[in-house]
Amino acid sequence: MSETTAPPRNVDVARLVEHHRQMHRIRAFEEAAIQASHDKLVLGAIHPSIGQEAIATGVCLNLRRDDYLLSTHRGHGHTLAKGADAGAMMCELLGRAGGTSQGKGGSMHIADVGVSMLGANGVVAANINIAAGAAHAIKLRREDRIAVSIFGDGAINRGPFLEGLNWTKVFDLPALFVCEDNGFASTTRTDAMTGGPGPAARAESLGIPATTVDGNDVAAVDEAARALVGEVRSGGGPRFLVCRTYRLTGHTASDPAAYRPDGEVEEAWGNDPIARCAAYLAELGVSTDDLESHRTAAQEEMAGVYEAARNAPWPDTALAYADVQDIADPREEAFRW
Amino acid sequence: MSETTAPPRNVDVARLVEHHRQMHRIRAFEEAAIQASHDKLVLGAIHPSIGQEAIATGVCLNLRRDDYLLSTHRGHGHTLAKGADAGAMMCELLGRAGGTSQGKGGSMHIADVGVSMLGANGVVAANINIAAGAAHAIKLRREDRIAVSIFGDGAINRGPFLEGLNWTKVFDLPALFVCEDNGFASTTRTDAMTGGPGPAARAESLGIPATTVDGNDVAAVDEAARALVGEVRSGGGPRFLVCRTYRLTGHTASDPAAYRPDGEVEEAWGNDPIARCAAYLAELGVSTDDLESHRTAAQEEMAGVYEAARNAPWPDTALAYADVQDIADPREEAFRW
Amino acid sequence: MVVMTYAEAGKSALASEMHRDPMVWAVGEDLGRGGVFGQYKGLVEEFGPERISDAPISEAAIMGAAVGAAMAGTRPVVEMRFADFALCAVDELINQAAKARYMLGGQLRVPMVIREPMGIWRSSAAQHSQSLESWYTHIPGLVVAVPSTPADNWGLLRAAIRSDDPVVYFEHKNIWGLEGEVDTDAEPLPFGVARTVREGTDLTIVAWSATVHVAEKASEALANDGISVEVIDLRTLWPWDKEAVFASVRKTGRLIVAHESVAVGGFGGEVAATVSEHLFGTLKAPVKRLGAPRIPISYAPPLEDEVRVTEDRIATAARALLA
Amino acid sequence: MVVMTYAEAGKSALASEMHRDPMVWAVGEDLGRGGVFGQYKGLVEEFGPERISDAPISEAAIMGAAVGAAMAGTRPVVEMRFADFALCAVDELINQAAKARYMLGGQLRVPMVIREPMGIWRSSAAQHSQSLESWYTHIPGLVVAVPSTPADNWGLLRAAIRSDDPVVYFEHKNIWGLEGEVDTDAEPLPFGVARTVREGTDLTIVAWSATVHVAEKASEALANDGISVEVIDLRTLWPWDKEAVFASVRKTGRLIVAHESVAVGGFGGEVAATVSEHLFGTLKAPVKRLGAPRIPISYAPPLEDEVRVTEDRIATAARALLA
Ligand SMILES: Cc1ncc(C[n+]2csc(CCOP(=O)(O)OP(=O)(O)O)c2C)c(N)n1
Ligand SMILES: Cc1ncc(C[n+]2csc(CCOP(=O)(O)OP(=O)(O)O)c2C)c(N)n1
Ligand SMILES: [Mg+2]
Ligand SMILES: [Mg+2]
Repeated sequence: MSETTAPPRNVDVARLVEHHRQMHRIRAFEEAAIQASHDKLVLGAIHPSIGQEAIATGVCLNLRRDDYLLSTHRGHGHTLAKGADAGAMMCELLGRAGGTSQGKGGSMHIADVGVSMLGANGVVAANINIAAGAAHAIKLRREDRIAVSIFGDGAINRGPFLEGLNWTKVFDLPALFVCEDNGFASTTRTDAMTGGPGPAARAESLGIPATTVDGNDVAAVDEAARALVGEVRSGGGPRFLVCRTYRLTGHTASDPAAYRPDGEVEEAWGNDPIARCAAYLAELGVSTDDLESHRTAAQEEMAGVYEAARNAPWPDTALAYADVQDIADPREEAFRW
Repeated sequence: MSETTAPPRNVDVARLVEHHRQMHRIRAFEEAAIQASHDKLVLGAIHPSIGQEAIATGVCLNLRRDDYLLSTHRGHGHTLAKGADAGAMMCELLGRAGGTSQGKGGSMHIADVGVSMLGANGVVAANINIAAGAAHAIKLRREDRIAVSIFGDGAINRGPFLEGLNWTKVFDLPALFVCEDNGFASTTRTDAMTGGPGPAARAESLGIPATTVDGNDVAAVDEAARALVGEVRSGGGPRFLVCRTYRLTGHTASDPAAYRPDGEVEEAWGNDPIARCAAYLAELGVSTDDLESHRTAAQEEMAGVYEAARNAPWPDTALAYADVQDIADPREEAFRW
Repeated sequence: MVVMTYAEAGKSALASEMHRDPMVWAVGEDLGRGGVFGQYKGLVEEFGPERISDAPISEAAIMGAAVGAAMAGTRPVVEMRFADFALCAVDELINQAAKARYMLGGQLRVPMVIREPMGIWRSSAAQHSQSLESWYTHIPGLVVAVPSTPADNWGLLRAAIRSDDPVVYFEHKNIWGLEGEVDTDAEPLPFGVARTVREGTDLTIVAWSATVHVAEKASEALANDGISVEVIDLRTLWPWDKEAVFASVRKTGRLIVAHESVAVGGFGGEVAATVSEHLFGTLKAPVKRLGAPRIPISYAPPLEDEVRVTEDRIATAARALLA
Repeated sequence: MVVMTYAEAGKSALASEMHRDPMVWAVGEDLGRGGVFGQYKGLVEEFGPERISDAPISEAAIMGAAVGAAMAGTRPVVEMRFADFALCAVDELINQAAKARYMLGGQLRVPMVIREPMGIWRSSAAQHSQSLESWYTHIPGLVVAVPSTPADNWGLLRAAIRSDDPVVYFEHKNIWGLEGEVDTDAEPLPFGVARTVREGTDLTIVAWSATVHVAEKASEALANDGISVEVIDLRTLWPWDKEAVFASVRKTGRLIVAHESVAVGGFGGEVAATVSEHLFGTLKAPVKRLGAPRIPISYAPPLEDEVRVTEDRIATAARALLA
């Protein structure tokens, strides 16, 4: 189990700038989504990824458009980083026409098959077996894409974690597992509910090499992900990446997170992945104006996206009966008088 | 992960003799059960434990009557070694009155709550969570008993393995897990379907110390089990024991096991735990007559047990409607004209 | 008589049983912080973390460990958080909890309560909105409770905790805040005894859980048209109070069974089939079932509304039945 | 026309679809050795271990991986070995496979077949004998097939594999050896089209899976008493052929629905409720449901027999209905 923490020596500034832009887009999207939730325009639960943006961009910048991605309830950032349209995503969160899934899935099922993002999931750890299966299909089809599953540290206590990882090892499949270790499973500290050393040790006990990185250091995530994606794509079998991070917001947009002692969150803000990336870029000579412009551009984009979504029409109610299955018309069954 | 293989130095001959007797009883019971199956007096599937007797006696001789035991589909030996009555067990296998469960459960659900044997199970790995819960109850009730779950090497690929082991670690429960590693999951070699080093490594990744022994060396199993049971009973938390063994019969009484190459089974007979124990006892000066008498006594006992069972009456059909639940009478619902 | 919410009633029912019997304990994710819907608030302070226990995200272990803990002499109350997540622990509930007493010929029992918050609750989408109560009525060994009021949640949860058999206990997420009077001196409610919510002579509406309140509203609207509706809340689906339903339908001659769950394969079919068989000839009109169309539940509010059994839909069906 | 067994029909249906479409593959425990009931014998030799794949004892992964593999463009056929074990993978089937197409607004589909050997089979006891087909009819997004003959197993399994939606496919363990004629040139069967097993005028019996044969025997016995019975095999429960059942009951005026599964909450309730509503006034007698009592299935043969819907029980119910 290797540890990567120090920023990599051979830095590609343009690439780091790209991360910085993208992380700001994710943050601004989440802030707009939280606003929409407070405005009661998003009724269902949303799970912001503020503080974890470096994992989304660090991993996804190393993926091709046709690489499959399966995510969790906290999937906005992953989906954006995979290349989904922010406007369509926001419409989905507001349940409007033009949503990525026509408003039928919402935040917890956000997906954009056009960029091979096969869905967030409302069931913790359920995406692990699905990703294993996508990787299985890749192997059967002799393709050179890979399948990626991103999940949290709470997910490692569910059976599918063992079954899905073992599956990819036994069938030698092109799968990358990414564990976002933010220390919490909703209101509970995961260390209190997790036996043994944690995710990496569990993956290795199943024969899957694991790497652990500072998930708030986008350069470190990028470097580790690049290496692992390369190994997986070249037929090396499954790999596991643990990213240590912290959730800077509540579990949901409506969670005050009172279960965290005073100061803990403030201190964690000192480790904000975006600020760290900015400081590093400044060191490398990128101007503060440029860096600031990434933030303002992202905020303007997402403000517009939110504005557009709130003005978008509701989906046609006929859609409620569409895409259930090819046979039988559900209208026949219900509310006949 | 410690390895124990050589026979222990400080041998208690009487104890080893007890193992020898008990192993013969288990073997004779299984042989009678197989006969009953061939005689079509047992219709359902039975899973003989011939070749694995040393694990049953080696573990159970270290348990108190009030220690809970949960077993698998291959549970006859464990149940006998825990102290259940062979006659009642055979009646259960034949589905007769006087069966341990009145003929309602049969082989795969063999149980004797009187000796705290809470049941074999027809669902692989299901007994792991149940044992974890029994251990949880022990802790809540501040008792000094322990809960033991015995399962096969195929069970380690099911989610409950991870969830149940993690549970006992997190709640620091008095649980002992015993994995009978016989190399097969019905017709499939488990190594082909198991990622990583195997059961012990998986247990340790969950924070549970694991010991691996030669499961055909009854003295080694006994010694390891004694140590682990002591640690668990004295509040040390969960422990894991891997016993390497081999299934000398087919998966079921009707499985010819053609999936095993010629010679493999013959060779494995050379490692018969009973023969090894006998040889060792002979070395220690126990007479061949005495050793032979254990076998004949066991065979006579089980022949009698089978004879009694085949002559036992069928259970009263009214029992079909008993012990469903306290409320409501199922007779009201069905077959009214 | 105390006024409390449906959630508070559940909480005090659990607390009173925990005071009464030291072997009662509750386990589930985040219970230490009061549970997702606050239905355990303050209990850990009162009973400590051993008896109000957090759990890893391990539904199969929560359910399976409860089975073992029940076999070993305690009375666990397991919290599944959403009925949808209980689908991660179906083997433990159906193959183990429901059958163990029987398979072992009565050598032991499995006294446990499985709390499953059910139903549609503001844009929770297809994996957080299901009502699957009918599944459990089909499984021998299980009791199925579906309380609709604070008083019933108080009375039925206590009965469930005292039951020596597993009880699948559905609380509806949309009525956690519903207030009502609770007689805290009352005995636990018996299983299988329906509640006549409102008496009437023209038509009987049988419902359960949150749909009872929809049926009540519909019957008020119908009263304005001079249609007299009797509303019956089954309270438990297994056992269910056939006699009460038969008696009412003998009087009214007409029956609507309304539930939030999908109509196809729903428990409304059981009620309709049973009444149609037993009161053949007595019925003045065919028994009408009202349930959700066979579609997953959408996230967008207008699509989500398409599956709802509303006051209007019940009233429309009632008028059609009487036309 | 070829004579083959129910098991052979399933095997050749799978083989023919695998020849037709390279994206079809099967996965489950012990398939490499032909499967527990021999229903995959020889296929690994023909198609290799990648397309007839063994699996670890990981039902959740078998089902969940199939969901992902279906989303990613293959057509997996998953073998659950016993319908009872599918209870270890219910989240994957209900929350994932059945809903994914809908939740994603039609962006993708989940073409997979879940083979679940069902039913009572010589003393297999409570965890290896269940018939839970009614559960899946209640879940939007799922097709439910229950073939009763070699010809239907041939025709329906091929249709299931070609379906772009998940199909829960129940084969009955007790009729693996049943022989029958199969037209191997025939097209796959459409879902939702019942088969009239036998024509009659006094009474209709609706059944599916192995119970069809019991109903057929009962109707022969009844014929000797001069009672003319029409037997209808639904073949698929979702969709189910209402029109065929209505047409038959319009003719006979009497209906028995018989199934091996538990009567309470069984699909017989859906059929009975639907017919009772739609043919109210046409029915000459109440619709009679025959299913198992609400008890787990015992191991001892005489106790196991207590739950069976036998030829005699069907005949007795029929005579009572006509009395
Ligand atoms: C099977 C299941 N159990 C419980 C839940 C409720 N739940 C939603 S998110 C969550 C916490 C997940 O923690 P983690 O996996 O660490 O992800 P994070 O929220 O920290 O990103 C829980 C318990 C669920 N969605 N699915
Ligand atoms: C959940 C589940 N899946 C599949 C089966 C079918 N089955 C019965 S025994 C067995 C093999 C078990 O292998 P192992 O755990 O190594 O025990 P062994 O038979 O070797 O003693 C299988 C697959 C089952 N009973 N339960
Ligand atoms: Mg977390
Ligand atoms: Mg084995």
